[in-house]
Amino acid sequence: MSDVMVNAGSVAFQADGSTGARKGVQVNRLDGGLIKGGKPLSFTFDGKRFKGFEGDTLASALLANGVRLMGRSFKYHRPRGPLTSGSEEPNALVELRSGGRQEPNTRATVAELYDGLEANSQNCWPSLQHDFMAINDRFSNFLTAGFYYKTFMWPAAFWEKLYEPIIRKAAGLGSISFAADPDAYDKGFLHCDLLVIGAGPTGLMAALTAGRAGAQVIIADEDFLLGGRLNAETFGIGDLTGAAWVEQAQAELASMPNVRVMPRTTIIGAFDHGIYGAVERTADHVLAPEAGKPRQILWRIYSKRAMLAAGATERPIAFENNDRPGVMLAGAVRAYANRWAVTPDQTVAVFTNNDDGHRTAADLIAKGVKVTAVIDTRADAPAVEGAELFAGAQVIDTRGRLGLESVRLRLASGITRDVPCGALAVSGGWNPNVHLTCHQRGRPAWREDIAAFVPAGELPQNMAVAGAANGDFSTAAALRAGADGAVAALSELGIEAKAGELPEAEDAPINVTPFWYVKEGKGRAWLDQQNDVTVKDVKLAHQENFRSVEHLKRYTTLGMATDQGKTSNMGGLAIMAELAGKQIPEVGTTMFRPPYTPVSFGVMAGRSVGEEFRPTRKTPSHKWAEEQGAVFVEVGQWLRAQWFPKAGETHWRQSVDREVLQTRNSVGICDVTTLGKIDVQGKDAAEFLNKMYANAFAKLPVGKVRYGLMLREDGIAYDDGTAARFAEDHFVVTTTTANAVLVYRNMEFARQCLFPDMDVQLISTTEAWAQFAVAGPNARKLLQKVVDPEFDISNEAFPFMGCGEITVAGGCRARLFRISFSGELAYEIAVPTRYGDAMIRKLMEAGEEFGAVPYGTEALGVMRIEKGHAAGNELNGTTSALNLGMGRMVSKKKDCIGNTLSEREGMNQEDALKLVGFKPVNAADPVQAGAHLMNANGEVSAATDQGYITSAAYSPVLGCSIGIGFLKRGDSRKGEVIRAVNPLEGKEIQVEVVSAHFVDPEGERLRG
Amino acid sequence: MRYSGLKVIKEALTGHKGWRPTWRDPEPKKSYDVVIIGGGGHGLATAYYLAKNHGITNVAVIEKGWIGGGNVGRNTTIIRSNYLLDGNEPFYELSLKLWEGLEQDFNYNAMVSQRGILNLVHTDAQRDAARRRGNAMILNGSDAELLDTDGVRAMYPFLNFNNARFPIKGGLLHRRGGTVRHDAVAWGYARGADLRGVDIIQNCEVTGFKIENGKCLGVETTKGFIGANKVASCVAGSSSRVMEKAGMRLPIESHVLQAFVSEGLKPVLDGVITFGAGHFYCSQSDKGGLVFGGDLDMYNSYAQRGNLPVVEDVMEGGMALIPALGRVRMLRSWGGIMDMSMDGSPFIDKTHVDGLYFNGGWCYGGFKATPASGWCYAHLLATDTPHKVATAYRLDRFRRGCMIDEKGQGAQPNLH
Amino acid sequence: MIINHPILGPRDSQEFTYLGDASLIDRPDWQADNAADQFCDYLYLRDNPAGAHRELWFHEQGDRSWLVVTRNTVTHEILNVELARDVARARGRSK
Amino acid sequence: MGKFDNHGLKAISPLGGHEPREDAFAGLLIREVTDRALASLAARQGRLEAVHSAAESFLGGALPEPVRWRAAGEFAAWWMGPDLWMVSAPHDSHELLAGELKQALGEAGSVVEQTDGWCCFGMEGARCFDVLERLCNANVRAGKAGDATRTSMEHLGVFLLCHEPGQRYSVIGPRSSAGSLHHALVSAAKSVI
Repeated sequence: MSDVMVNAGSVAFQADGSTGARKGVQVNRLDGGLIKGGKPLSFTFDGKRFKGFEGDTLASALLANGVRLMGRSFKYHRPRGPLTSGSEEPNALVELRSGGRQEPNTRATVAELYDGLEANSQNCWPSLQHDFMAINDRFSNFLTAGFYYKTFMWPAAFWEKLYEPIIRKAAGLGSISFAADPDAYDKGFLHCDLLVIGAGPTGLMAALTAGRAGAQVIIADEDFLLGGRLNAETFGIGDLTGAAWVEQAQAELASMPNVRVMPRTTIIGAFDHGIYGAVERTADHVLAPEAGKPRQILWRIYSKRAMLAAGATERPIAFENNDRPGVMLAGAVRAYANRWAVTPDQTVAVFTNNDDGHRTAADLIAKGVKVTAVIDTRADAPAVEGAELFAGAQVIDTRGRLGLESVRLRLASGITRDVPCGALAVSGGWNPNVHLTCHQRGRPAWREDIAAFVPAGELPQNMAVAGAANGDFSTAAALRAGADGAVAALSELGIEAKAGELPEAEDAPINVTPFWYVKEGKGRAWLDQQNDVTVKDVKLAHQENFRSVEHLKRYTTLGMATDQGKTSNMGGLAIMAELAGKQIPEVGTTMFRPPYTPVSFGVMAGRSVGEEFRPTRKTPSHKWAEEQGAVFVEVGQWLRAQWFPKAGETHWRQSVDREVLQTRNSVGICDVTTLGKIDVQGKDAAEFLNKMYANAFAKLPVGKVRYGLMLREDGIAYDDGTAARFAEDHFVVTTTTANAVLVYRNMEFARQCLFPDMDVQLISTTEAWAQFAVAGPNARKLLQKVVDPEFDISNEAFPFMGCGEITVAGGCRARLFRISFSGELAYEIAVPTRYGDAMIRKLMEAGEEFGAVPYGTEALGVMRIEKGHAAGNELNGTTSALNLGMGRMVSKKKDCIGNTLSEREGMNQEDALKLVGFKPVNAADPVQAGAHLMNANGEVSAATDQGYITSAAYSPVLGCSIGIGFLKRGDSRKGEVIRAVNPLEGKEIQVEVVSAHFVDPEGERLRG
Repeated sequence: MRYSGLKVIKEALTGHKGWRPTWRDPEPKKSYDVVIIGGGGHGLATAYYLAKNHGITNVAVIEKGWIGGGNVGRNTTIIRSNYLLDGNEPFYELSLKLWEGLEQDFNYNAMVSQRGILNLVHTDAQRDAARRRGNAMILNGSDAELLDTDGVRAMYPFLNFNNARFPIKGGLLHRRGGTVRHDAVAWGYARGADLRGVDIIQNCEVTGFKIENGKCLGVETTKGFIGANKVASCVAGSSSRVMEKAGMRLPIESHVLQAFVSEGLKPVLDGVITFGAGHFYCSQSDKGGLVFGGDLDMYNSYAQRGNLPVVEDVMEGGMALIPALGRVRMLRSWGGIMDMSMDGSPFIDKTHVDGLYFNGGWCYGGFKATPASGWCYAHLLATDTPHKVATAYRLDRFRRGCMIDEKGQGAQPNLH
Repeated sequence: MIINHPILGPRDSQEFTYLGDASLIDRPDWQADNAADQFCDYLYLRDNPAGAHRELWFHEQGDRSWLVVTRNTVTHEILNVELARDVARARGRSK
Repeated sequence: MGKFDNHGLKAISPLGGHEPREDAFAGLLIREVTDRALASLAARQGRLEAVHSAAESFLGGALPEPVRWRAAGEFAAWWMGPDLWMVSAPHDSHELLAGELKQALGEAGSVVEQTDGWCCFGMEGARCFDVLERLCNANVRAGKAGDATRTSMEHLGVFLLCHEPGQRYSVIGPRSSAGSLHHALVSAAKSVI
């Protein structure tokens, strides 16, 4: 009793986590540690200023300043302090930084302290100390696992209107600022013989062994300090302290050019065939990255062999009110004391079921911290010096509002006893970090002697596991496993390595006796501290038959918090096993999936952000078009001029109408480089194209171009273009802009897989030639000024659908095609791309006397609709040659891709859709693409749907809006008036079914 | 036992002793009228509607593992009725209508939440296609609105309107679309079916069919032979594996689709956004996690996991659309096995074997289809005629040339 | 995944474009009596095995070779990689 | 950039300038290269031997093996795929390289002008490894002089030719995306240096 009195003062002093802060002193900073001599740093938490040292984490610095309260839990908003000193932390989550750099849910236990660090508590209001939502804790009995599945159902409308908005507001943890992240991120690729995951004693020994053998080695650790537990323990290696040995090892590794040491680097996932994802935090430990330098880097590591040396994670014991700030894992308390020279409080008690817990007591005592009790669940617990031991005892409850004040024990004798303490160091044993072994097909196996799961089953290809991650917990065992593991891995690669002499190190067993939770007490005992999952919840899940591990997890949310259950899954599993009367291994484990710890969107995106999200392809005339003030549009990856506004034009339609009319009345020029171009050569080139196109090409004369339609094997039309024959064994094929890659891929498939003995060679030349359409009645006159005189391009010498190789501008090689998309007398002329910019300038100059205009994709679209040419909107992947009105083009006399299946009955019904044109009955009505077609009378419904309009535009030539599209039996309904309905935008107009060839249906102009 | 707020309060005050198993774990009987293979969403829904709509309760649902462990528990929880083609839209509209009354119907709160789904549009051609689709939706009794850039900005001002590689030109908004707590759907149907007498048999794998002169008599399982008048396969993801035991080859490939969830965040996204140009879609769960996904991994796979390139591709899309996500962390990824069919549309049909029925080929549209799939499959099983909104989902449609190809990609499953 | 290209050695599968079952090489004869049925089976039906699967990959970001990769669809282990052109010839395809 | 406007048309570089672009960093120079003419050379069916011998006499050196490139005098060639090579020569003296090559090969090979299908960036300096490992998955640190690797950088397919490991490389990508490729190289350099 007197104990309590004596300590009441110190407890009160600690109770409000910020008292120390106000005094501005690091009340809980001890001597020694690895940060001694570290540069002093200043930082703020919830606006209060604190001091810490270089080498601190936010958590260690706050603890040093007497701050235990760092967060609130998800559901009940219970006060929480750090449970751990590592990345498995469930409780101490804060919002780090502010503005575009605000970073929610950051674990204070791994946030490296830097000068000027700004952190704020999250998921609490109005303040961390006084959180309104803590009211939930009062109603916890109603808010048990899955309660929400059983209520909020009446009245139905209330879910979205009332219940859900409240739940959504209350839910979530941290918040984002909604400002764009100002930092840069990067990606990279690394290759190695051996990837060592984790730089504790095991990993370091493995890296040394492999490095000395000359192998290419990468060793990565999530911590900013190499050494793993060696930094947290007092025992040495050989005649050095653990930390000194680490320094020595690190120095040797640094001296090896074949070894890459990567601190602050988390291996996030084990992917197929030895590929690992790694996130390196290059600038999270500074205020802001240098300009241009990345905040984080995603590395894709290609490894021939990998060794998982990720150590182990300590697990807690569940007991009533085991979640108060100050209740921590014993190994973490030890780490804070030995590495960071910090104790969570001046009085500490220890609760353990294994010898490891005793180390915490011993180390704290050695540092002058008062250890008020060592509570060991084992009746045969070893003796302790300098602290009272309660063997066979249990902690049955705790006290303290915002921080631990005392714990209540049930002694072996059966009597209870209150022990004052501002911190309780709990150890329930250690779980090997098997996570990465499970990312593919590994399924851990139970090892009784350490009461934990160890890696088993099919590990990722070429991965081995060593040290604590494999259940070998002693330092000596770790060193040995690291060395031997490296030797074994390298020998598989034919690299000889030697384990060599290993230094002396502690080799003590941990003697754990499984103890999962204290059965006594009616209150709540926490398993998952972040999601507020208690022992009671697991029992309820069992009662309601959510008994498989996955059901347990999904029903209670156990292990689904930001820590992915690293400290909680095991306890839940053990309790479920007990309730089901099974052994733990029979219950199984939940799947561990990537990432090992959460990774930012930013780093996964790397440099592919904003305008650089995907590459941009520019046409040869881009620079010139910019000078003309062209408006550009994305067409796939291409940027194309959409129209060329002239001074005084206030609406895009004015520009487009002008471009169309001037082209049809005189001449216009358009950059059509984006069309795919494939060069096809070989003795069988013609026969090959016969297979590729639905129509015949074998007999196409040299010097001629032919329109071609390509089908998929299922008989659907998927691309069209032209093929120009330059020689018996040489064609140049064009594809649509969108399908250039696909057509090339399909041609290679046919060439290599279907007709492997055909003599045909393919290569893309899309980018090699700058190609311009010159269209309009004056097209020839214009070109005659540019084409070198020795080439006769008169109608007789160079008729419609002719092609040839010529020269322009005094000797520049070029290709001329007399083809027309606009329906006018038109040519396409191609020059090597580097001359494209000069060529468009030359063409415009030559066209001046005719008032030549450049036209963009809009005018191009208008003119092709006026001519009824099918394009992307018509070749939409569901339309056949028959639908397009090209049924007769599909040759039945030869084999070609798609002709057999195009004959299926479903694709040849008499009411099939046919491509036709539409004119508004009232010329003022706009025809809209996407409108559906209905008969003149009768209901408007899906059942009476007659088809749809695919493309529409205002035709300045016809002076009204026009459209083309697919109509049932369309070809036989010319002249019929039907309705184009657009309920989406509340529009309905009458249209007349007409031929899709609005302009020059006989095609006299293009032959002229 | 009926669930209600009152019941929750009563149990809270009496130590939660009254809660009973959500479903029983019976031993299988010798035979049933109908044996449904697969305890996923569709299988459990089928059992539920067989009992509720058709009074057929002598039914077993046999599940290889634990119920709801397949795609119903591995999806991004989106529900919608925004299809284009006649063969599909009436079916998905029925499904959405069923979702709208589901919780009151099976007395389980699956958190059906119609906060809207927005398909972004980036080009004029996409707007034309969106208009055609939106009109098809309305003509089929669904809802749709066509938004311009400002309309999208008003809903989600934090999307990238400044330096986007593919500028947002508008979007097709489907207000009745939304999300559902996926696991609860399986549990709710299981509970509803169980209460009506259906046997749910977990950890029982089908090892073969007993087929004699063209008639299916039952299934061989790891718990012995179970006789049945009708056997209904409903194992999307494993369809080929199961039907192969009946000697069938299917127009289906199995592909892996990854999905992701971020750490919990205070409200960011109210509805669902799909960013076609960047292969990214995203919503936010009631718990606060951003639930997002993108493309298939593209190769055939039965492994419920994917690889890094697609993870990067998806999150690149996320950053391209919402630059404010830079510091948000992805917490967990998982993979589901998709029955990718040859035209991207499903099958609910009899097979050439008398008494053997098939439901599958859901691609990644299976979750939203759950109620209608169960409804129509139950109708087919009970009446031996296809339900009127599912008449197109026949296995012989490719032979007939009657594909239902929403995306127009042809016979390449991984592109649907 | 890593695909061990017969000419180039190990390459990241990200450089490749996937098509599907290698049976797509066996395009039927258009003049066969039951050509329509053969083409339907060819184009639409799949074994879709859980286990070894012969499949077509195109090295689009590489040397433009079509490969036949034999891969286990359950473990993703790659058992064999061949040039599709060689496979096609071995299966009797010519012109 | 060379004098390849031997007619009325003045050329511009892939990045759109009249002079090649240069970006200098400590230990790395990124230089736009515009003075090479390119032509692809594919062997006709069954004519591989003929192509090899004809090419050898034309180039003054044998065609390279898979994944390799080789320079012989003013000519150079790299392997692009089975029975397929890219040949390069100085643009000033060989603007019509494709024609010359076709002359030399006749019926044995298919030749296609590729000069302007590509853009090329030279990378020179001690930081090549550090920058390249941020850009592509090729194992550059294990590379040898004469390697010609097809790989991708920032979603773009490129050829990476190694002149001197760690010191000198050519990155050859699609011409229309020169700007994006250049941006990738420069931002990777900034990120490292």
